[in-house]
Amino acid sequence: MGFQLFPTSASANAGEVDAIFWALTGLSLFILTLVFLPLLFFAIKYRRGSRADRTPSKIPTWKFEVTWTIIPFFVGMGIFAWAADVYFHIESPPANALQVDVVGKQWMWKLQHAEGNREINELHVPVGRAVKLTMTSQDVIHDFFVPAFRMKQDVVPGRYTSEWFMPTRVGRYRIFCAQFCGTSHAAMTGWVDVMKPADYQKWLVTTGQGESMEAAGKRLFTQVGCSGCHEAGSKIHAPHLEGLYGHPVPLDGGQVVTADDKYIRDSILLPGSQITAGYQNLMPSFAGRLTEEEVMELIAYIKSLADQQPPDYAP
Amino acid sequence: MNPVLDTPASTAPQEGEPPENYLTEHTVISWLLTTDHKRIGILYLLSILVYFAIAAVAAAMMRIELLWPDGRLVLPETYNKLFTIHGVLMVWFFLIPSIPAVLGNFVIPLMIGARDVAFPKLNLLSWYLFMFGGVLVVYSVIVGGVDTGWTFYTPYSTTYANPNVVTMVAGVFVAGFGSILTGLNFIITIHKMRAPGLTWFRLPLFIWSMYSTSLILVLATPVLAITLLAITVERIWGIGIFDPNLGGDPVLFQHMFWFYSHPAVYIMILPGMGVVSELITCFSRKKIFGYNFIAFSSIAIAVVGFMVWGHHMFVSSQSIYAGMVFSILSFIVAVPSAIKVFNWTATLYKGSVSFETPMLYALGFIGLFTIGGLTGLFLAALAVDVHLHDTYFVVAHFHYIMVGGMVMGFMGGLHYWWPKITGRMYPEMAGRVAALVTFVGFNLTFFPLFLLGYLGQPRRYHSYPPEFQVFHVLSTAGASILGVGYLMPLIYLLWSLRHGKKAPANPWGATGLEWQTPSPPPRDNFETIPEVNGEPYDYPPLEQRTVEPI
Amino acid sequence: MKNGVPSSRAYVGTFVALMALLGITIMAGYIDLGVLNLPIAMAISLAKTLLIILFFMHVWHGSRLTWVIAGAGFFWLMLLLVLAMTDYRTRTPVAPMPASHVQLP
Amino acid sequence: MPETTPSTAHQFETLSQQRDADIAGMWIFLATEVMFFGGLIMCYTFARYSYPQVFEAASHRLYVGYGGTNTAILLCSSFTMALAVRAAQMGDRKWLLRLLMATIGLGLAFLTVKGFEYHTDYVEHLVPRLDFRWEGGESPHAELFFWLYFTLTGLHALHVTIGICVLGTMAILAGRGRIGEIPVEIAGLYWHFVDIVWVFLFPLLYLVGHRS
Repeated sequence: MGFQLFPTSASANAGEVDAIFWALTGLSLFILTLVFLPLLFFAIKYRRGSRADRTPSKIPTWKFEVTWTIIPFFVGMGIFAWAADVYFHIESPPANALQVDVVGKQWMWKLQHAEGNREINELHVPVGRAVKLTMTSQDVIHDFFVPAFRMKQDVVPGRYTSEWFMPTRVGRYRIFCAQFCGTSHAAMTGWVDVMKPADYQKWLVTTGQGESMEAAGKRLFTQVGCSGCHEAGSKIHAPHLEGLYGHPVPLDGGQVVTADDKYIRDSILLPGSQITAGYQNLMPSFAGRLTEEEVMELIAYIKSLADQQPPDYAP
Repeated sequence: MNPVLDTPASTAPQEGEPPENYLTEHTVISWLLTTDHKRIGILYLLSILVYFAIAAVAAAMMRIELLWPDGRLVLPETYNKLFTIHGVLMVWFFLIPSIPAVLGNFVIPLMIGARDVAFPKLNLLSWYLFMFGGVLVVYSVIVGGVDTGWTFYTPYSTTYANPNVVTMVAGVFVAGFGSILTGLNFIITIHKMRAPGLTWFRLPLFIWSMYSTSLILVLATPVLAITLLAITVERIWGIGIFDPNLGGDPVLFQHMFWFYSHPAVYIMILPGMGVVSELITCFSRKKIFGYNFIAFSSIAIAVVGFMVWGHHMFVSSQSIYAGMVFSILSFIVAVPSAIKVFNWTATLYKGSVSFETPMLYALGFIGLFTIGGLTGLFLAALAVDVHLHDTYFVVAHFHYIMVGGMVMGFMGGLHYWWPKITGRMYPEMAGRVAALVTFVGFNLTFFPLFLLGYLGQPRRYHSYPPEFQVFHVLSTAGASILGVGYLMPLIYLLWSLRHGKKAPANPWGATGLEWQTPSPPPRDNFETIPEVNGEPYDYPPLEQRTVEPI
Repeated sequence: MKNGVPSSRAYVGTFVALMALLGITIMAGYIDLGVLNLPIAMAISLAKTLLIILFFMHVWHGSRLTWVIAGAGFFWLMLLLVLAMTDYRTRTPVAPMPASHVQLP
Repeated sequence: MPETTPSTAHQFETLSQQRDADIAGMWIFLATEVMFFGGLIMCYTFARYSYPQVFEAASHRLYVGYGGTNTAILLCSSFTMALAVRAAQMGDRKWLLRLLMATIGLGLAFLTVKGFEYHTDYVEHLVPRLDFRWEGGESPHAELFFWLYFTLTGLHALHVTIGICVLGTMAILAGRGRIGEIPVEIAGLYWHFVDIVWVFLFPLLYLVGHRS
């Protein structure tokens, strides 16, 4: 790795973040000179016993005060606007991104590709494709941080957080856990391997012996008993899951929520919290019976039903 | 407030038997049950030195541990306990009490011409609460230590950390009430006990900054108290609002913790700014530039400081729109600090600047605090904070403000009022050397951490990738110099107690009521409460009068 | 007001008003006002609080300083509630950005 | 400092300066108490915003009868306390003692009503972690509501108990005729504050949504 003074910039966003960083460094140096030079000059010129002219100046002081209140204020707002714009861009994952699910657990990262490949503390991604990470934690708050991509997002238990990056250079870049999470917080590191697309496809095939998340979700759907109620032919009056993901769902309290990852996760683990309009609260809770990975696999399966037509509704 | 200083000898103590002052009575009981604000200030000074020593040892062990990438000095959990005790003791038992409880307690009544603080017994109770809290925290370290960091983030602190968390949290809870009562005492003292003629705009700027600090002490600390109480209830009762399995929100803890902890960093820096305002005017012999702007910027920092806590949570799954609100407010809160720095610099213009030790510390404060403040802008900018959050850049930023700013201010204030506190002068040359050594040691310790932070090394790591080792070695070298820089004052100030020259009432020729009473002052501060009728810092041009030879 | 001491009639009046407001708030609790239930309950509580502060706690004739301190506590609490709720009320997941917006380097 | 004619402490110049300082000091302490309870109100606001339905359902399991009588009791105690302060200001020792005892009595009544209510909540399995049972869908969220209920009302009951002890000492000193007007007024400020906290807790906990 050798000795570096500045981190490698290996993602589309890294350049924009570095630009703000350099602009702020320049502004800081300018303000430092604006403070240090007069400080030094006055300290020397007006040192005690020097024969400098000390007749009190007549210039009204409020003129200075107003200038060094207004100017820093507007410079600050300018930097805020620029950084907020880049931040909004950092926080909006593109629609066509590769989906990777991350589960943080005390002191290791478990990653799972949509195609089914599972990795521990390793993430293989093709260069030039946006990758969206959907993350949750099994215990405490962790933080998935890749300095080379200037990317960081806390991984909070009980909810999904997401971040995305577009790698632009092939290579191995370190993953750090950036939120203190216990004894081996420092050991919770890993590597992101950015590969050429061809090598990535080869890697997918050679290591992809496991079933895809969708397939695993479908298997779990019957194995755990969801199909008993939610399958098309079942007699029990339960909401159909075809064409559900991403569409609005009216709740019996009168609100309307969109069926995103959070909605489906809460419905699996806390069924009573959001009851669809026109249904009773019959569903048992699966909290404690499904691991975080299995919940993500079920969600992947339900996502795959998003574009199918529900059996008895006219399109 | 222009004291007539025509004859230098008039206020020097007569030879022969020294007049009775607040220090003459020497029984232990007279110290432990004192309600004299000056003695309570000294009690605080001795106790914060003990806590500073423990936390400094922890810091030294951490710096040695970080010399090697794989961390050879201590086990990982011991390192986690080290940075927790370093954080807790430094924040709550050194930085927050140091200037308010030591210098504030001693100097505020003297500065406003009062005989004591408004509630002397409450003042003594505050010290006992502070000590009881400190004992609880140190006890929790002895019986095994806590490894959650001084931030006690849930769910780690409530479900996964060892049970000592409850003892340490109880210690901070109790000490918190000590600081609430100190804040309450100061607000009432400043409102109700000013000398006749001492209107608000004739008050020294140290009083303005102590008033704003007390505002924060009083309004922010209770929220910390209830948050820590919630953690204790969740650990003991097994259920709580921060527990994600129950639908509680761990980020809610961060909201309530930082609602206190960001104003807390202003509790730490505002008194330092007050001291620097005093030092810059005294040692440049000139009325402060822009008195009103500096006074109101203290109040502005105190109020706006309550609205910016979200910048600690930009990447914590806080909504991006809330992030933008907090980012705008964080840029706005930086403006009053900029006003202060520019005003201090402008005060030197056409002054007559001398470079005694307090002035060196004040100039050091301005330099390092400006760097600390500017790096704060990096962390307030949303996109850059995504990269920099929880890295060594943040560690360097807040050490520049707390150690570079606050401790320099405390040292400057301690040297400036040392003659008034002890009646003895400290050795000037030794003081100047210590100030320079501290300045050099500090920069060598913490500037490399800015580079390390942008390179991406997260904080609270006991082992790190080998390519970062160079920065850690530089920083440890700097830490040893900084250690020397802090030991020197301890030695020569103790030495000065016995052998220092006798201090006259006004060794610096400064304006201010505290310099109109002999040093050390009598038990009731003033024979007769002084009358104030002039402008503050009314330094007549130097030529017309003589100043005691130092 | 006789020689600086409020008359007992003022206290009795305040007390009666407080009990009346208690009655109103309970009755309002049994009517379905939908989303208005909370604001009305809070408004009544605020009214009761003002009555107690101004009359029972003598702030009505108190100094300006006591007015400011009495108000400061509630103002700072509003700071905490309003700014923290800006986080919770706007926690909608960000809509995915159209793929075209992402420039390939 | 029980002295019949209050003299100024050595650090104050005049008695009125000392009185203003004591009153303003107490008001600042009350501001800190507002922020102290405010922290829990913040937790309540978050939880109620996140889980509106279950908060309404859980709140309906509490008895407005208990809550209402308790509010009435505290309002009466505030009334008697205000009259007690007035009696102290007029130097009427006999009435001061009677009104202080009345206020203490009402405070104890509040605690006993609270005790009965806690008992009924326990019998109905509403106490989190102590065999908590909830039929509706979201038992964890309901447990959160009752955690907030017990923490808020428990902390308030603790403050009522402290208030009763303070008033008790005042009554003893008044009995011996060694109490000035300022301490009684300060105890009154504290008691009125404790009443204000309940004035907000009652609708927030008992009257969520509307009752059938």
